[in-house]
Amino acid sequence: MSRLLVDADAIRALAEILTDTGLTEIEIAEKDNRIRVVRAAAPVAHAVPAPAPVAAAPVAPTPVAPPAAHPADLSKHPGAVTSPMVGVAYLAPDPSSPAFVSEGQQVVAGQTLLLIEAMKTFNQIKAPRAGTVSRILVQSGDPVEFGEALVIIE
Amino acid sequence: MSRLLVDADAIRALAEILTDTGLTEIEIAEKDNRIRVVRAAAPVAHAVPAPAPVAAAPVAPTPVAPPAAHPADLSKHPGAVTSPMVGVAYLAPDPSSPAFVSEGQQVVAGQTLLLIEAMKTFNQIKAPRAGTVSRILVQSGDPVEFGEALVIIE
Amino acid sequence: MFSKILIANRGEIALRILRACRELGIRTVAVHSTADTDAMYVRLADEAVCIGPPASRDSYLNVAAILSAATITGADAIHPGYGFLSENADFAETVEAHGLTFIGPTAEHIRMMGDKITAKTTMMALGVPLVPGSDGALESLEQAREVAAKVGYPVLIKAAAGGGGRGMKVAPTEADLEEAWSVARTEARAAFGNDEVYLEKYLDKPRHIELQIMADTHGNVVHYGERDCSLQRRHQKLLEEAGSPALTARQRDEIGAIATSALTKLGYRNAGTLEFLYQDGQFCFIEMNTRLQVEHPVTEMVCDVDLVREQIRIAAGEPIGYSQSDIKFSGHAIECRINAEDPQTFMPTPGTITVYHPPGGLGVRIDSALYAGYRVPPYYDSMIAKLIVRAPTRLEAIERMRRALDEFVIEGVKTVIPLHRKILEDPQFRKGDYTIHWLENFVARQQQG
Amino acid sequence: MFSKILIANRGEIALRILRACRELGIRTVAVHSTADTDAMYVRLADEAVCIGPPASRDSYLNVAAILSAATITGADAIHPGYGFLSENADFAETVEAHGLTFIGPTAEHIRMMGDKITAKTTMMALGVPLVPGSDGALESLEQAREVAAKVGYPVLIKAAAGGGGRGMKVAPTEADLEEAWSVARTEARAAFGNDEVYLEKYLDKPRHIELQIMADTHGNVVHYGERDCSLQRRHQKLLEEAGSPALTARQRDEIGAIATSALTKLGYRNAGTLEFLYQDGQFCFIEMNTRLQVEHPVTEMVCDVDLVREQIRIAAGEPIGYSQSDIKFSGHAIECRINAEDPQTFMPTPGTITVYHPPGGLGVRIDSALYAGYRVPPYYDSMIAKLIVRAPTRLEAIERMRRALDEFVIEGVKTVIPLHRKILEDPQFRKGDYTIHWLENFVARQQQG
Repeated sequence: MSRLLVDADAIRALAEILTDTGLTEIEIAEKDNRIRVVRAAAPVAHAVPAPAPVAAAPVAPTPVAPPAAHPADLSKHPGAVTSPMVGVAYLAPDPSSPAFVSEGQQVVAGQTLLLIEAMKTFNQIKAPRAGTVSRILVQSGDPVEFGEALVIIE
Repeated sequence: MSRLLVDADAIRALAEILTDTGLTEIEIAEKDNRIRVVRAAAPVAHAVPAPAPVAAAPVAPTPVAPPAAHPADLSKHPGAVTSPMVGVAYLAPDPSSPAFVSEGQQVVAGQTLLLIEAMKTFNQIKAPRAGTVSRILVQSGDPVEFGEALVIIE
Repeated sequence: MFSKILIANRGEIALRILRACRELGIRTVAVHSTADTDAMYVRLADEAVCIGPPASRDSYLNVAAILSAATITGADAIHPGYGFLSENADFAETVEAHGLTFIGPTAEHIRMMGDKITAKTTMMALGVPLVPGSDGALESLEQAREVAAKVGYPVLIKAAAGGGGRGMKVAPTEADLEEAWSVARTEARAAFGNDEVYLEKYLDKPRHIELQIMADTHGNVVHYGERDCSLQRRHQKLLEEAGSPALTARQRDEIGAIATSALTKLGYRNAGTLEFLYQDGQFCFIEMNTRLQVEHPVTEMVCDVDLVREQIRIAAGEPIGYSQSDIKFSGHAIECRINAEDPQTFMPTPGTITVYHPPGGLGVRIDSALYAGYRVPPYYDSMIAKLIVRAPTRLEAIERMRRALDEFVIEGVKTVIPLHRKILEDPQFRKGDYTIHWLENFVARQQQG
Repeated sequence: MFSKILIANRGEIALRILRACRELGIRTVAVHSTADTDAMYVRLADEAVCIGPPASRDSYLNVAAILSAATITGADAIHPGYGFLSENADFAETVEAHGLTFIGPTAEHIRMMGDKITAKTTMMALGVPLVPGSDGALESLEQAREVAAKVGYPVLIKAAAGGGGRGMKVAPTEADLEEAWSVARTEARAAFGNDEVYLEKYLDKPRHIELQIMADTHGNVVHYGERDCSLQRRHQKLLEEAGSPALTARQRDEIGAIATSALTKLGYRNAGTLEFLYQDGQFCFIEMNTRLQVEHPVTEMVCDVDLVREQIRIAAGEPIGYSQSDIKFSGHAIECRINAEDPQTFMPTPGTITVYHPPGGLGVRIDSALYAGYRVPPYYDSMIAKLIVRAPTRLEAIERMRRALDEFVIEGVKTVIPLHRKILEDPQFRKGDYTIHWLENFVARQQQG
């Protein structure tokens, strides 16, 4: 009998796929060859190590309502331009002027996207790189907090 | 039939992969050969999803010391005869008499194994079925609590 | 002083007693059923003994098992807590017969107060007011008129042999008396073959007010003021206050003096509570509890006293050591009982506590044996925590309780916390304007709403 | 009264302020760094604004960000807590310049007390005692003898131009004075080119005792007695008591009268703390903190006052509303600061709290923003909880603290709880017999042991 050939790399790769995909079993067969990997439901739970941090936190009776209500995870978007300060956003230099940029527009690095007013000072928020403005997430007069996504450039 | 060839290295390797990846089963087949390794969820200590129920309980600064210090899990032994009451165990009818039973002895169902004194009353603890007394877990004069394993009959 | 106390109870009150013992330097023995092996009071106790299976009758009501546990651990006293064996005179007697100290009254007094009729006649003889009315059966309608005029309308005509509401009629005014008299007598004759009736003042909007008493073995008796426990649902108290929003300090002093004088004459010992119905300035004794009460913390908060410590000290023979005038009432305290129940249907909700985060900060006290991961067993009472606050004024205490309830996180089982929130927002409650019927009506409105 | 307060702080003190606001019916704005997004005070606040990255200078010390947050949320007052911007006079000034109320003293008084020399000369002029000694440089050895005889030995001869311990000599008795005098002058001349020296009483075993003051904007000043904060390690307080085991009620009244009189003359406003070294019946002013103190809860517990509530009321222009004689001191309170530190090495131990179970029951208070699952960030102070107890007597408070510490479960990070347990068992501590040097020595003994 020939020694069975264990393809550890393949198994590890499959295990990774299990984790990534949330599957519980993978089986691969080629002619007489077959690989099957399984992860039982229960142990998967431990892969999410701590649901507690969220569950354990007391929930505010009045829901926490930051001044702006944009989904927080947009700030994690790879194309997000986030606010470097707390303040009020303005999309145009003054109410009678057109907006600095509009959705769908191409911008170059360094181009002004909007203003944030903080302590009576207007701070220009510039495009960190060239690209297309796919979304503008604030409106003129909106209060914004530190780290909040303002514009998505893709 | 030829003796089965055990590829220990392969199995060890697979077991290691199980541990590393958190998998519960790996099966490999090549032509007529097949290796399948499984690790049940429960014994995989780190896979137990919620250590909290135990961990969360405040630990007594003075360790909880029940009157008898026999391992609690012996009461779960299939052959365990457990105490039906709180009291004091006696292995013999009086100090000068021999013990009712000794380890290794065959007993029949209904045979007295020991006495539990509670409220000045001596209660006979009888063998629930025939078998061999494999272990006697208490000594004369030991305090015992409800549900505590006294004798193992196998 | 005792060196080791066995706590013949479970849950939060076992933990409460354990805390008092620990602060006094007394070792503790926890007894528990197999359902409570993982309970906090068991883990914190110096020693623990499993005394039986989950059913209370085989464990927490099992006198032989508890006494055996006391014997094998060498305990010298037993604290019964509340419920279970706490008002069982035979248990108290057996404990003492075994040479152990029962931390509570004598068996004789437990027995006396356990019989509600004896309790009332005893208290009346000792000068404690009952519901006013006729001294026994009425001779005539004219006598009924006289008595009714004296006690004031509305009045109740009740069959002397009665029970279950039969042969019982309310006369709201004098004009209704004759009809009530004849209907009650007719019903009484039909139901019991006896048309004797008596008359009592009808308390249409009473409060439940109770007085906390402590007596030592040296003839000293003091009271720690009243608790208002009117907020009840099916005779289960839900929220208690000290002091009562309805009483003045003078009224408290007066009923306190009557009660302490009565218990001095009786030769009572240890903690006790006199329960009254209270209406229009009148206290009407209904029963006496010869044990620690669930709601004792509100009294502790306003009197700065540890009642369990006092119980233990007194049981050990120490004198109270201070007089009535040393007991000061300061501020206002509220207790919310947190039950593992659906806040709408009151169905018990045993289960596993997945998240437990009690509130903290100034003036907040938690008496609870919960912890994250604890399984609330289905065998026992559904009360899983008591949240107590104290503040200089009642309104501040209400606001403190509201913010504490808002901080309280219990996940895994439903609790009555949402109901407490609503009660504390209610304008009538906030005015202190409620009777023993208020909560039932409030809950009914909530269920409709 | 304010309708919305911005809390310019984090952690337990942010939660403390939030609780006071909530009980007053005032809405709250929490500001936080990106490291504190999941903090309990953020979740419980009515509104929350992220003001910057983890580094304090870019978030909790970022005046512009905090004022912008106040502006966009429409807050009408800012409570600075302790630490961070709480004693920053410019911040207080800027807040007021923006039309918001700073809940604290005037910028002028913050600045005055922030300069330790000015603080001392001001207080001296207002009649507050300093460390006794010569009024400036000494003319001669004879004058040194005279002053030393007046203030009592041991004395310290210090270079007028000195610092860093150079040109500083202790004379334990009169016999040592001449040598100390000449050595100090020689050293002073060598080190600073100036042999002027002055003399102070040498406090070899002082306690750190501080006095809590509150002043309204109507000229009323009261004090809430003292705290003994002698248990310090590297100038970090670890355990505080109210009252001090060393003071009598009369001594408290005397220093209280001196302090309130001084602050009345000064026109001080809001909360403040006068810190003294205390030895042999003598109070020596060292500095004033123009803010709420970490250890304010022990005062609250014995005076039945909510100091944060008082700060807010006073900032809103309300008068104190009671006089000094209305403030009663009742019982004894102890605070243990629970730091996320190794109890032997004091290395900070940031990390995730896996289990959090605070103690409960009578007389126990927890001020903490912890919860199970919370990550203690590595950027800020290591204090994660304050455990405060109160009891009628100091010894009962000690026993209560011991049992509360025994119940306290914090897993996931090491804490100083084991050290507190040892302190509370120590016979010297239990006698109240300690100085500001005691804890350092105690810790050194523990580390050796």
